[in-house]
Amino acid sequence: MTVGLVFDLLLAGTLLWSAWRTLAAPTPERAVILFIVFGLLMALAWARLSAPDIALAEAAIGAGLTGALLLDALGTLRRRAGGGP
Amino acid sequence: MSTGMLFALVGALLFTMGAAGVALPGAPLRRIVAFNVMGSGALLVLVGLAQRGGGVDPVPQAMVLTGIVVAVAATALALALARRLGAPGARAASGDDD
Amino acid sequence: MTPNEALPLAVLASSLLPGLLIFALPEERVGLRTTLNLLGAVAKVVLIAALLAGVAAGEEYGFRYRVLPGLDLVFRADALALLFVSLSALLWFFTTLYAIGYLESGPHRSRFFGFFSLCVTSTMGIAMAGNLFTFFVFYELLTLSTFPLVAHRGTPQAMRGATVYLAYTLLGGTVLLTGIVWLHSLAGHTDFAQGGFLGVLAAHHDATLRIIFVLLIAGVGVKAALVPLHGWLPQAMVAPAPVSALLHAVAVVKAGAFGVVRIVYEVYGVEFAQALGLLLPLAVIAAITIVWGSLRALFQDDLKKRLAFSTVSQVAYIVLGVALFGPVGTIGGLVHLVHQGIMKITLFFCAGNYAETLGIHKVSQMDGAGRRMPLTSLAFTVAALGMMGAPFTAGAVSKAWLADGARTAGMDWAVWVLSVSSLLNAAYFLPIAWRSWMRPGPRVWPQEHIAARGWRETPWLLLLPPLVTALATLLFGVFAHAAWSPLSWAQLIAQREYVP
Amino acid sequence: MRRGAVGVAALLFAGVLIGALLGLPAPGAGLPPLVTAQMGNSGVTHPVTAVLLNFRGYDTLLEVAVLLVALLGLLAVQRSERAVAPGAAVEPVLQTLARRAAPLMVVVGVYLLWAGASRPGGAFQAAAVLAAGAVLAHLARLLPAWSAPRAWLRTGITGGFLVFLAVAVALLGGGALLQYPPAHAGLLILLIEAGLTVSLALLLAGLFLFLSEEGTRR
Amino acid sequence: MTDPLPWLVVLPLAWASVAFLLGPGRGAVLAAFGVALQCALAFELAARVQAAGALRYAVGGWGSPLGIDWYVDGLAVLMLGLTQVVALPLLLYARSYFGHAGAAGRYFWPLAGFLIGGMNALFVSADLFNLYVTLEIVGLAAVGLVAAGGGAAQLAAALRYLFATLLGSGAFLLGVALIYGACGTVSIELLGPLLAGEAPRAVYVAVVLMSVGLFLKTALFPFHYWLPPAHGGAAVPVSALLSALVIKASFYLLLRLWLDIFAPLVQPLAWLPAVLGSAAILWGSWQAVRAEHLKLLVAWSTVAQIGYLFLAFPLLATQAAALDAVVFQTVSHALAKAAMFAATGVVIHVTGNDTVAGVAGVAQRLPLTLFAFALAGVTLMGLPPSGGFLAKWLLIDAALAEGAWPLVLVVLLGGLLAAWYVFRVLRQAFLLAPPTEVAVRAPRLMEWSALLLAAASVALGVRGIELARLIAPVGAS
Repeated sequence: MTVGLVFDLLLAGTLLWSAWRTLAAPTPERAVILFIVFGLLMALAWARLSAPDIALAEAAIGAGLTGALLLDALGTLRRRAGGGP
Repeated sequence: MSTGMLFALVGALLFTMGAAGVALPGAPLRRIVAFNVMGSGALLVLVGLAQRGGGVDPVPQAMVLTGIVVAVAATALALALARRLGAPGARAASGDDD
Repeated sequence: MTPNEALPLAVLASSLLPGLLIFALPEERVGLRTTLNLLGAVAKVVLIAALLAGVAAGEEYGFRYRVLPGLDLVFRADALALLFVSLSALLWFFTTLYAIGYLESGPHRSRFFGFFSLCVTSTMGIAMAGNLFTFFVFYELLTLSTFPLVAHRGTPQAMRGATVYLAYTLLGGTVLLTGIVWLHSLAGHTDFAQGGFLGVLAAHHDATLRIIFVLLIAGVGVKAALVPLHGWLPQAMVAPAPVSALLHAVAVVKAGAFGVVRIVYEVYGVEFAQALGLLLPLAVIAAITIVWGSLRALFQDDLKKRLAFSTVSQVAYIVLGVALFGPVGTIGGLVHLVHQGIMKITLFFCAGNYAETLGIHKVSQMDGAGRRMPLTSLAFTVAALGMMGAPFTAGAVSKAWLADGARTAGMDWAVWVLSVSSLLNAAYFLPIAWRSWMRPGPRVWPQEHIAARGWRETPWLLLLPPLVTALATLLFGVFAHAAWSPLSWAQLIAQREYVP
Repeated sequence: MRRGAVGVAALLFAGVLIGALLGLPAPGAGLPPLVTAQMGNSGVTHPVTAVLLNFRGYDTLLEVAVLLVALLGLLAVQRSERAVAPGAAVEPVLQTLARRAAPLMVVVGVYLLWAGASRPGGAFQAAAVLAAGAVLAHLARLLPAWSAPRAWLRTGITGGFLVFLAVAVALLGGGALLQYPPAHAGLLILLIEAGLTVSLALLLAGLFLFLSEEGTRR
Repeated sequence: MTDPLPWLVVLPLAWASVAFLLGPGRGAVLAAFGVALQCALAFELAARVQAAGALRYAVGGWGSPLGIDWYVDGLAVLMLGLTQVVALPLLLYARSYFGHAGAAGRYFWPLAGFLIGGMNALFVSADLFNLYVTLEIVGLAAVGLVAAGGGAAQLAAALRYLFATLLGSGAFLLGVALIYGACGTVSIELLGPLLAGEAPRAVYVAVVLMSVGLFLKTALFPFHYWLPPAHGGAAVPVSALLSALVIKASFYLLLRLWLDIFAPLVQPLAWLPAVLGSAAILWGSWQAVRAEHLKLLVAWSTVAQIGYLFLAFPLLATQAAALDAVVFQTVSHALAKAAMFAATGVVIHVTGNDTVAGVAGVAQRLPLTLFAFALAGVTLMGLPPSGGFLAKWLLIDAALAEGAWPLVLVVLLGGLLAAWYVFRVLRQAFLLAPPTEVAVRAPRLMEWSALLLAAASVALGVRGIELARLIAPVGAS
């Protein structure tokens, strides 16, 4: 068993675990935070697949921009739910 | 098992989980997150499977770049809809066509 | 395109084009609309006269247009087609005159006359269809173009009648379509041929062909109002009188009866149909329809309803004639196609006159109508006598040939059916005549809409058409053997159908 | 009920899918040899960029269209009367950080754009970094949310796409759509990428800034 | 003249971008000119395909498998022509419509341009991944159009539609990934021989995934759940575009794949679409019969009419008429449904009432529009003479030749149900209504574009032989 494979297996496990936690998260806030973590793990996975271009894009777009969009939406929706009629 | 195959399998599972999350009723925000998980899974299968022999294949990598951008576009549109839907004024929004 | 190809199309166009133009006319252009209507009607009569002369001389008129590979629109103006075409064209002319008078100040006349013209165009298409595909196209077109006419008044009753009509005819169309497509997939084409085109199929198809026959006859039987598919006809009498004339004499039921003729003679071929054992059941159904329609007519107080059930009975005469194997029965059936049309349209014109002029809708209100409206009542009486088969009327000719046909075909029971029917006819028509001539009328007609002016008991546009058709009833009866009579033409057709 | 059904279906599907993946035979050579063989004609030296902007450049063209469509959809559902107002104060640390980071991100973006020709990077990554910079600036209240696409913004957003289209059409004269002559391929790709970087940055930032209600008031 | 093919893809994308550049609500004239030009281009292309057979075009000059290919056969050019021909009157209609409806039309023109461009790109593409991208353009543009300027119900419908379309394209994408992994290419041309032999199991999974994804996008029963609210709730020109064309795009792709590369794999499954299609016809028609709202009635009718497209699938392998039937149904439904939505829009605009009951008296007030509605109805019922009738005839003919009686019965029953819901509206329209005080005039442009489309759907029943020639295999006719 090489070090690379062990790392891959660990990464795969973490990836699945974070995805599961994301989807099963009790609150939207946790889901979004966990999704950002998931996105960063995806970037790692891309790097392991020798795809640095995708890793970059995933980190910037998949985790970064999507995460920001989700967070912002979350903030708005929560503010509405709190202060709305 | 090669790295490619391993991540292809992970991708398959991610797709399944995400698709189930989209198909199930729930808050729009969660379904949007689930859609992103699903998309990531499909893209992972694309590259992982192509590279299961160990080499590097730039063609699916380029496709995945396209896929990521498409996913963020769809996410933004979905969020725009979800936010307007959640807006207090949505039920009596002006500018209706009916 | 040769003249012989163009002529059938011109017959179609002579009502289609005016119809389309009329749709576009604003409501108040009465003069132009009337001109267009009459121009079309006259042009059609002239064109048909040319066709008649040609066909009698042995010319062939036809046109074929490819819709899809293996699917053609075919028009053929043969002797049989012309029988129906000339009947419809002549009656259309008079119905148009009548409708102009009848609807003088009513609403939506552009719409009415537009669909009216479409309706006649469809009838022409049905008559001249050269294959079942073409027949079906126009058969459904007829359904669609009559719906707005039946619904014309826009009242809830009118809508109910129109809906019932539609439900029956669309169901019938669906059944007919099934049969036609099935036949098409078996035989590869549906072109009519003298003596039929199915005799050449292998014997193992016989069972299938019997099923298809049932489908086809059920399909056209709806419009022909064969029992038990006749339920729409009495309901549709809510339509304005010219529309009733159209339904009962010019177009709809005639299209159904004509369909039976085409299917038996030119799809199956009368010999082949006889060999398959299909004619006897058809004759039985016709007989049941004849008796049932007459019986029901007996108990209707509503004048138009009584006439409607009478139509159910009379149209079945045509079917009976077709089902009697042998040329004599054929001639009887075919000639009745024309005679029934002329007599029945007279009756509906008259019923319309009674309703328009005096507000009479029921038989029980007829007392004294003869004295107030002698000309209308005269026409009515002549036509009613014709329906009973009284001597010197067209009806007598039909019934005589039908009875002869029944005897030559060895179906003596059909003679009894005809006799019973004649008695029943008398039983429901004579009281009407009796009441109108013999019973005293009220001093003041409670619902009089139109006052009499001198001898004109009602506007001449309403009076002329029934008088002319009543006269025709007598002429066709007295001069049945003249060269121009429907009887002679029917003999010509029968000769062509039976001599291979 | 429905949850359970979907769960069972998902398990079944996952099983079938994994079985199918494991049952795949060893892969053939695939496309990499072809890519390698044609790299010399692609005008760039980084294979992914060669695929993205040359071999399958048409995909990329349509992908930009997808982004435009998403932005249009987003604008179409926005209320037209969105007033942008300065929001509440924000911690000065974030502002300082943003002030420092913004120029750095511009530099990184330009670098990524230029690097794309020969190594990982390119228009999309560059644009993503620039857009991220804009988002950061917005969160630090240095950049207000966008209310409506003004003319300059519309020009910027569509400019890159139109340049791409124009190049694609111009190349029709010499051959097929988007058929770069090998001699000029590098230059044309750089031109397209430069245009795309600006437009994509604005588009990606727009997806955030048009939506954001941070600092907006109804 | 230069090759019309690339222009058909480039032109709509270009005018859509320029329309956006011009600003909100602008670009109507540009769009009309653009689509008119595209019509001419599509006809030119059809003439070329007719003369020389199917065309192959290597975008970027590389050719498959490295590059992306376009492939234009009779079917593709037919869809191209249909899309431009239906879009042109609808855009004219929309110009008048959004003149009244204000805010909803702000981004209509650029979105419609991208929608049409995406569909054109879809029709010609012969590359599975590229097809995925075109599907996304079409899907997102359609969602954007549905949502534009709407209230809560409309937004909810749009969101539901978005999730459906994303799920569909996600499944498609995974299928593409599996096929690339198994075969090493996404070029349809090269996949043909690869899939003809013994295919690995992953390919079967891919076929199922892509088919289900496309079923979902085409709204085949039971994946139709998103369609009625989306098509019933959108602005009228949008409903018309979506019902007439957008679902046909994904259907076209499905047909294309099933006829071509999937053919050896899906043979045992061919009855499945027919069963679902039958259910769609019966359920959709029944819902249309029961619908209270006019637009919802028309939308449910779309659910039903889609079903006919799938009925022919088990017959495609053996009966040449089956493909003709599909093509006639596609074209005539597109024309008729566009006309019907357009007419409905006029009725709602004038009466201010969108229920079936509110149609009373329309026969007097809007004869032209009602006529358009009725003509479109004739096509939907499959009565002669209309394109829908020919489709029905061909379908029954093919089914009878195979002895597939259940299909025949479904077709006939569907026709009767269609008559039921169409005449429900027509008979209501013929009822006399009390005269209204406020007279809203019907915009001429809207009335006439509805009539034009409806007349075209009927005329197809008389002059449809060109369509049959276009899709006939080379040398067959």
